[in-house]
Amino acid sequence: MSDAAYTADEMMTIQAARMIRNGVTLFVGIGLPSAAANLARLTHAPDTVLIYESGTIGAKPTVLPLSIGDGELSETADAVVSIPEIFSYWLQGGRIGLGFLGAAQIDKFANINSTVIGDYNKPKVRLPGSGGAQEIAGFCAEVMITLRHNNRAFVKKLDFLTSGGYFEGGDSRQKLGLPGKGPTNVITDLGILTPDPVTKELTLTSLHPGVTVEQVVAATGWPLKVAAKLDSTAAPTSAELSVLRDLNERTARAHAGQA
Amino acid sequence: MSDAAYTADEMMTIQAARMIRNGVTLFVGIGLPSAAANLARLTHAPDTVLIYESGTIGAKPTVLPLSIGDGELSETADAVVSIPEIFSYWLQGGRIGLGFLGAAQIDKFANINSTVIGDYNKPKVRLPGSGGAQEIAGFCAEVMITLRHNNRAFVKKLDFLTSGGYFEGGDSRQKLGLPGKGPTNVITDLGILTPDPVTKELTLTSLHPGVTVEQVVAATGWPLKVAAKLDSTAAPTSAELSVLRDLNERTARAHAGQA
Amino acid sequence: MTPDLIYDQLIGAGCVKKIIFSWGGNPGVGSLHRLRDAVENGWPHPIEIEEHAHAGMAAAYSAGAANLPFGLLRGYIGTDLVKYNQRIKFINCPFTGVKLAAIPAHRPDVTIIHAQKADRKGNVLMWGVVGVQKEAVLAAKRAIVTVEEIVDDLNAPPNSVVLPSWVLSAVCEVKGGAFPSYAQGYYQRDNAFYKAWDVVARDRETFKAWIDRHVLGTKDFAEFKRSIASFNNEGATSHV
Amino acid sequence: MTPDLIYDQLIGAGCVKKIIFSWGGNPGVGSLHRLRDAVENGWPHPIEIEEHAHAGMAAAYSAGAANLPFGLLRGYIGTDLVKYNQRIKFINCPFTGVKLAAIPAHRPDVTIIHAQKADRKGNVLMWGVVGVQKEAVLAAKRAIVTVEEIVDDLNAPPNSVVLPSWVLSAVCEVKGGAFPSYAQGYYQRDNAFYKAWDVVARDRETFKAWIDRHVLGTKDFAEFKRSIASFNNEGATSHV
Repeated sequence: MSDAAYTADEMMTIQAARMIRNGVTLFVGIGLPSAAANLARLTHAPDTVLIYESGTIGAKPTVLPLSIGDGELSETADAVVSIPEIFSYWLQGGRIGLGFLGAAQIDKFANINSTVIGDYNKPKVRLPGSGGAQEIAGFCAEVMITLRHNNRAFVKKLDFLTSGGYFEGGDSRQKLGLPGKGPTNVITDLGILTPDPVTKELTLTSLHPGVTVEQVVAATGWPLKVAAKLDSTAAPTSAELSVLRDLNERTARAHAGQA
Repeated sequence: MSDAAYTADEMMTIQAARMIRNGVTLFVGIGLPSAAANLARLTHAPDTVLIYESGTIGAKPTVLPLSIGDGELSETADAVVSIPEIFSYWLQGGRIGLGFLGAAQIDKFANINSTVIGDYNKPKVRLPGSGGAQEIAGFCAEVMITLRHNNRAFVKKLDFLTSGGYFEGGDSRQKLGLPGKGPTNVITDLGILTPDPVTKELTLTSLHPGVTVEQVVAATGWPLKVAAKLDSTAAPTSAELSVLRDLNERTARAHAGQA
Repeated sequence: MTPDLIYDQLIGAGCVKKIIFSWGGNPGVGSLHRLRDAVENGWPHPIEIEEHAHAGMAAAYSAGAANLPFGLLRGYIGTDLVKYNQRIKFINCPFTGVKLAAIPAHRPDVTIIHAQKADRKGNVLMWGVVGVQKEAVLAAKRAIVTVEEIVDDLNAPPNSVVLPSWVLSAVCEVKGGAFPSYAQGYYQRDNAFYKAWDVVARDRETFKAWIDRHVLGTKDFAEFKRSIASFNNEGATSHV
Repeated sequence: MTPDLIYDQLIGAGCVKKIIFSWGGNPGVGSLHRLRDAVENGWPHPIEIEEHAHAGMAAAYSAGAANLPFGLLRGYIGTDLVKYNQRIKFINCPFTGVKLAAIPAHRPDVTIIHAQKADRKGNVLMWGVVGVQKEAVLAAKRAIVTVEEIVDDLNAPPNSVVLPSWVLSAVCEVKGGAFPSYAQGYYQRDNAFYKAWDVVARDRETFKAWIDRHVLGTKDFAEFKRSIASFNNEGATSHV
């Protein structure tokens, strides 16, 4: 435990990292998921197998990649395979333990939107789109989602369902035949949400230090369910903060190295 | 031209080799096809690309492989790919100019049997089966078949249709949707048969030296069509014979090297 | 799959009628602003989009390479993409009844890729993150490969990714041709340029000035690279 | 796909109930006589056969590795195999109507392959003719890999065929384990043994004597190899 000052993003990244079990095979996107995955690898989970959708299996980057195509990933990987292979034999093949996604919008059944804000054919904001997210959400044994908690992101109705969580809730995911369990944790800068075992509705189960239930409810675009017994997320330790900041600094130096 | 003594098998192999155009991509089976293909490569067709179904592309063996898995093939190849890839991206992909097959039985529409003699469920002789032959026959732009000419091989009705030539003749091959042109030459130890342009029935178009039409007709299990204008196959030259015999001797020495 | 900055440049320059893609961002940075401007505002003109997920694109390229009419995958089930992309259909497994997605094969008229080495015969060797490049080449009617260097002998390790010359239409030596991306074993990804591009592309006028000066205003790739080098030295934000 | 001599030995020894294959011969030599005897005469007992073409087997392994219920290919059309193998069906492309073959995915209970190297963590490297081994491993419920040697560092070239330890159930060092086939970089295929096998396997009694002496009569692989070495020295035809 530490009383060091830290940002809400650091809290979110560190908590996401903590939830990665050592040895898990982890399909990871760029950005916060990649930072959390590498933080886990550099702290309590050294045997975590990082898989990037560019086809790098067992990547051990010393700095965070800016893109999934960074040379850093293939040079440190146990194996590098083609894109058709990583999606068919590895992801669809059911070999990945944990998928790690960000999102622009999320609904109460942990379905996510990373495609458009507004109407698909006349969007207010055109986002990058699915990439590998649909299949990560569908085929990893388990999925973890991280995003900043606010009303624009936590919405009553998605503008577009890019990647399925629990769809209409209950057993609707299984009925569609998706093999993975679905999202088991949503980690935000305010707390942790987990799906109700039966209804699959996201429920606030842990608050980050200094955050109130009211704050989280206000930042959520639907009437948020709150667990009867609410946990308190442990504050980042100074060890965690120091490893994360070192990683981010190394990364910033490396990415500024050119142009 | 040469008056050197030669065997009927040598004539067949040498004639098959002659019909390989320089630069063609050639999907080749073990045995006589492999001998002819390599003879061609060592004589008039040095740029022929030899592809074996084990996944070796551009193999340049110095001795004939005993099996398609021989190390000789992969060590001399331009590229070695997996079995699923060689069959999907390369053969089915329509990239192979010429396929080269042997057979146990052939019918008048150049359909071949390499599966069983007798009934499939209670065979008199169980042969090895299709291997890659079905797809070679289906997808190469053109197919060449070599086998010894006799009544047991050239039959009225196949015991089993392993690989399609012209099926029922006429346009029946195109109707089935097979992209390749089908067998364009059948080279035996007696002569050369080519399909009629319209009916697709195999027609004797060339006689090897010293062979009579009567001999070929007698060795064929159906009433054989004979071309009005019959060619005479040129006898093996001493150069051809010498390259082929060197290759066979090198191969025999290499294969006896162990055990 | 992932339109990189080159697509943003082509779109902004008005050269694109339609894009087929599965992830349209500036990797690690954010938006492709020219793509967004075209889709959101129809500038410089509206473009048609055919959108997939990565797995669907990969399956469609593989199908193209394999001369299959469609690619088969689990995926797309329950998502909104199927409402907007009519080229995603579903079929049932004839053995199990399981519902699977089918995507028509990609068969590009031309595929252009960049690789590391070619030999003098035109056989090409690539390594590292090879992506879907082999499939894109084999699926195409014609394929052009630019390489970092042409060598006497590829010295290809066993089972490496080699494209024989006879599946290619042209091989050209273009040193630095992956810019601003990287060529493993030759140079790193120019991550700073990707970040700088965000500033250039965000604004129509800044973009136009950039493309006029560095692309339309240069006569070949060598001059483009010299022009870009001065751009980099001056700094992205201070200069177009 | 191609049952090698090991299958002939297993079949002759009565250990096989069913084989699934696409080419059942002694490569470059001729017949697998024990396979023939089982199929033609039911000796030592009848075996069930499920027969494919190579492309169908490859597609079925790939489908298994990819967790698809079936493999899709052009092929089998107009051939007699479809009359005897009920596991070959046809479907129509939902876009073009083209008729394509569908084969249920292979999902072996156990796959056993031989590769060249493993590191101490159990990551496996293979090279050369890799065949369908990767797919067979990834399609299987459990996979066992024997290797020529276990090393500190695989020193795998880029994009080589590596199976990470976490997809494998067991990795065992068995030098010479590919016998009578070869391990590229270690030893050649024992082509003479393949030829000698033709003589051994042609006759039931000769086969039984061989398997009694060299397989059932030896306690492990090392002893089997010593026993085989004496067999080779004495000559295949003079001795069982």
